[in-house]
Amino acid sequence: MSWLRTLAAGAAAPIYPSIGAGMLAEVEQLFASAPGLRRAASPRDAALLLVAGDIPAEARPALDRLHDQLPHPRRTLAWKAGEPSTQISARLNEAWRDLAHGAPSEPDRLPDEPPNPWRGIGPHGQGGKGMMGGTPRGRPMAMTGADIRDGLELDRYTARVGPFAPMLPPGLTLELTLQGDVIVEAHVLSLPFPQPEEADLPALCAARMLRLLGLEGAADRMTRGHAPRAAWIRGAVPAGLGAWPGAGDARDRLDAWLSGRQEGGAPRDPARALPGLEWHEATLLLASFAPGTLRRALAEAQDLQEIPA
Amino acid sequence: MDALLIIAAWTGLAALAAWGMQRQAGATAPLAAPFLGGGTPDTHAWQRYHFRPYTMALVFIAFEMEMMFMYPWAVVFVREGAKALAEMGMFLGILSVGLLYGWREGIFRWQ
Amino acid sequence: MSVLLAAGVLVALALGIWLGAWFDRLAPALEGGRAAGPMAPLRDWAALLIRDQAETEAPDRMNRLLAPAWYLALAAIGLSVVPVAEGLALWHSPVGIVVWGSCEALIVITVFLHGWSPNAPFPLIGAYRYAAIGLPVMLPSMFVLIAAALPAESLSLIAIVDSQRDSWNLVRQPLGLPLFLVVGLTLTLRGPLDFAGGVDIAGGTSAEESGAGLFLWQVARLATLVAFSALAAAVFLGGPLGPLLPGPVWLALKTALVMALTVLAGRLIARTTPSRMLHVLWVWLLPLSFAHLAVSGMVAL
Amino acid sequence: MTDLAIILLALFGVWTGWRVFRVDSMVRASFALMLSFIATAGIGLLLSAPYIGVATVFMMAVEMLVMAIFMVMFMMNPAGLNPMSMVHQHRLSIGAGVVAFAGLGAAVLLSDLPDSPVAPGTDVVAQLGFELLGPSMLIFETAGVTLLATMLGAVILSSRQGRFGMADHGSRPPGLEPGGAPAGRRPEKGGGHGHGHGGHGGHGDGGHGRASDDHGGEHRGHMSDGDHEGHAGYSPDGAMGAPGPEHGATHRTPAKSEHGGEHRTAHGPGHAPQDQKAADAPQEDAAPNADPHAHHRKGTGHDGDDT
Amino acid sequence: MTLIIVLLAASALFGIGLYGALSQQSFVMLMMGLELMLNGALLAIIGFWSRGLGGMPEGQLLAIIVMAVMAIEMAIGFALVVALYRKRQADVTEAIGTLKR
Repeated sequence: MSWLRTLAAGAAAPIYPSIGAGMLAEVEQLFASAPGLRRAASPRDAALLLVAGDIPAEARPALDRLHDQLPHPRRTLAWKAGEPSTQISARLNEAWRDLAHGAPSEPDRLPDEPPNPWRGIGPHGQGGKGMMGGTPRGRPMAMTGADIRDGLELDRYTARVGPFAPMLPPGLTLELTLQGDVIVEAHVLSLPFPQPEEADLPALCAARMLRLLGLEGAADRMTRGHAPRAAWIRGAVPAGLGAWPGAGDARDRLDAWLSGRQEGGAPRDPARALPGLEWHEATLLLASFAPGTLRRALAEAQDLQEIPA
Repeated sequence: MDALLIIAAWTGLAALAAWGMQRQAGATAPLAAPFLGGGTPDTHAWQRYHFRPYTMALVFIAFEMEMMFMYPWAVVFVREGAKALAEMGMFLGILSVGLLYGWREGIFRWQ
Repeated sequence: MSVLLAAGVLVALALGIWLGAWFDRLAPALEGGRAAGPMAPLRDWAALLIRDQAETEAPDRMNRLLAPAWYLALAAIGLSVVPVAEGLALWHSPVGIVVWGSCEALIVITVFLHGWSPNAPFPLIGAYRYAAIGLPVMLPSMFVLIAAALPAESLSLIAIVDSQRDSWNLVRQPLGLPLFLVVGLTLTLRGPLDFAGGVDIAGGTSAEESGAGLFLWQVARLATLVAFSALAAAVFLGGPLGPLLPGPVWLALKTALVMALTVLAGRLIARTTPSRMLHVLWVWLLPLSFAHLAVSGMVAL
Repeated sequence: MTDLAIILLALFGVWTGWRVFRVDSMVRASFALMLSFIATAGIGLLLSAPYIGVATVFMMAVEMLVMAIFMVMFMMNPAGLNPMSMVHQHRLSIGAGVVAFAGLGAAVLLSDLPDSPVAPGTDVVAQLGFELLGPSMLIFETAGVTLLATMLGAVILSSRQGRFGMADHGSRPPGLEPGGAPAGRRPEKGGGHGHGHGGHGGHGDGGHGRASDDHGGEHRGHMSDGDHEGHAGYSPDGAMGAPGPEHGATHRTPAKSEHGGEHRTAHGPGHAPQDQKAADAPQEDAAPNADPHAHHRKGTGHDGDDT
Repeated sequence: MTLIIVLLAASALFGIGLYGALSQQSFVMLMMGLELMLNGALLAIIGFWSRGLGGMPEGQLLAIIVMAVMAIEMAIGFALVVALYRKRQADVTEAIGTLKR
């Protein structure tokens, strides 16, 4: 199957970026302009894990979990602030060609144990008890609870959406409780990583929102500095989403970014605005603030909660 | 009879192709964990998922049934002439009352 | 004879898949990106095939492996109903548009199964969102196809193509193709109606897909694009009818045109939240297709 | 040859029908039933009833998807991770099933069945069309009205969000004159519509809900005049349709419960405004009806949450 | 001969549906049993229409009406299940035995 490998070597390198402190703008510029690189939507579709910038210590376990979720053959490349994008792009292409030609893959960083032992436990050996109990195949099953929008008390799914989620600002870890796809509870576990002023440029902020609206092409154009060619951008953002007194709503902020202005308004504790929102609305709301503004607002809200109100 | 053969052929061919090409290598536990941007879930993703537009789904079943009535109507429409247009106008009028009611009660969104 | 025709349809499907993939990679050129050569799709598919396929913790294994197969088979069934030449189709079904309608319904089920079976949060959200949007999209699709069946006085696609001898349905029923394009975007998971995918849920139903599984899903998605475009060409652009060139060539040209149109619409229109799209579908597109049917009825009389 | 195919399809249909009650996963159960319907449709195709066959596939595919969604929503152990066994009176039902099959089977085998096959090549779909528009037009229109009744029944029974507010809040029609007291019988205090164990209970007393009450009153006033011509405040561009949520969760810690209601304002006028009853948790949700001029009112959300 | 095969299959489906409707505790599985019984009825109608009635149009109309009954039964059934679950979180038949007491 060597012809398949030579054919694959010519393909664009599938990369999943885990963006650390200070490198958000460079990574976005890299993917928008460098040829031969493709940003994978999830690590399952990627072969290279690009660790950009420095990852703080508390985010290391999350990086290990992320690294182990890439299918084999995989490889990790670090990109420190000083290295120019042409060099990293060449290194990525070269790493991908090695992998395509059968270079050895990286082993797991975490031990190979299921979250809870389940083999052979319980009457049927799948670790469960009765209908809903136990940890069938390693995890318990979600339990019902009150819903804040619609009186049906159905299962509440709780999970920590990690620092390297493609739809959240890099570094932000949220503990979310979901009923269906509506967020019922949201807590901030870690603040977004600090990014330089360049990441708050209106073009980059607008590009992030356009990507969430499904407009890959227009987002790349914005990142490269041209006007986006797309229809119904303003209409797609729901009116009144994330409206704060003095900061307008997500639509106004997107309009301002598209016309080059940077909106001044800062939200007051955005994390508390998440419960009640559907998943897509929540991601649009978080992306409708510049990374710096959002980080300051979340930090300010966190200090507020530490001081007993 | 040949219709069933065609359907069976396409489905069989596709199933064989999929089964043959995909060999799921036994994944280690960290590789198998669900992707949450580096985060961890508490429970299985399979849950009593709160499908928010549930009333829309029920109204949709009734609306779908009307389509089944409209297909034969379409075949004889030209030969039946204006009578068919009037009758279908009445049929669609009755059903658009249901649509208006649903819209006014606000069921066409996430509940 | 029909075995030869079936082989022809299979070859046409394969070529269409490759053409659709190439259109996908050509589209960035319109937005100032790089235009990819015709070999680009093959390289990307090879890149997928050389990588392992990871399994999730407690998946519904059978449904997970077979969902791309059903998606591919439904595209092939949809394509075999389309008349390749005047009066010649692989499946002479007297109820061709109802067959396409059931293919649509089964495609929505297949995408739901594709999102349900990995037992992972993002695919599950993608599956349910798509079910919520995929169901109502079937209504405008049926209204539009019924409107096209009115002048033909039959539900068979061969009769619908024959009824367009003097003027195409695109001309007689102008709203037909745009409404049907909305249906096509939903079935092929593109652009404003791609609720089973999207960056906000990290790839949606294929967030946990890798290797051969992802390859099969992408190929099946392109096969559905080919089937949808061929049907739209047959119903609205007269399919194999046309001067000079033989029937199949006309059908191929018109199918390529509709494929390009769909790929472009997919890249240029923004995707709103599922709740608002549900509102738009039920409160805007459905009454619009009511009106379209009423006007087409009067025109056909 | 077609007999053989019919036998195979019949066996496949019966086997998948039996599998429906044997599998653990609810999604597999409902799609097994769909396969059984597809087998029936295949037999219909073979018995020269093309429209009925393909329409059955179409209709049943949609219904089984909705059935799968609802089964997963309301049944324990939705995905069959643990073995599923929710049966009662098992022996009785097996007996009933066997007796039914034996009785019908005997009836089939013993009676001499009529034998006049459908003439090949008749345009059955056109026949059905003429039947629908001709002699059975009454059945056709009655079916239409029945489907309308089904739609209304489904909306009334299952939708919680109504024009006059939440169904389980004892929602009441607006006053006779704008801003007046709500008309209709006031449900008794702490009425029967309180929730089971975890719900947010009946009416919170007016005390700490005053911010929402005056909002409520204003809503109602606005609602009543906007009521007769449907959604007065409906802006044509299909604005965001998500309603302002009603926060009924009781066991939330007070620190979290004060909810920045203002983000929930102006959420698409398509929804009916909230006839807010303050739940016992001091929730206050300023979700004024989101007509186009709502932006200037966003500030009101703030002054109310001093609780 | 074909009609006998089809009718036997229809009665088998009806038997399984009856078993399901009687044995299942959960409302939704109970409705699955009802749908299976209606599937048997639909198969019998198609069989009789094609082999016994000589293709009478009323036969097809009856098949469409049976499909309408399936749709209506399912829509109202699930609406009731939703209403009941919202009130009482009950999803098995045992939970609503209040009339018995």
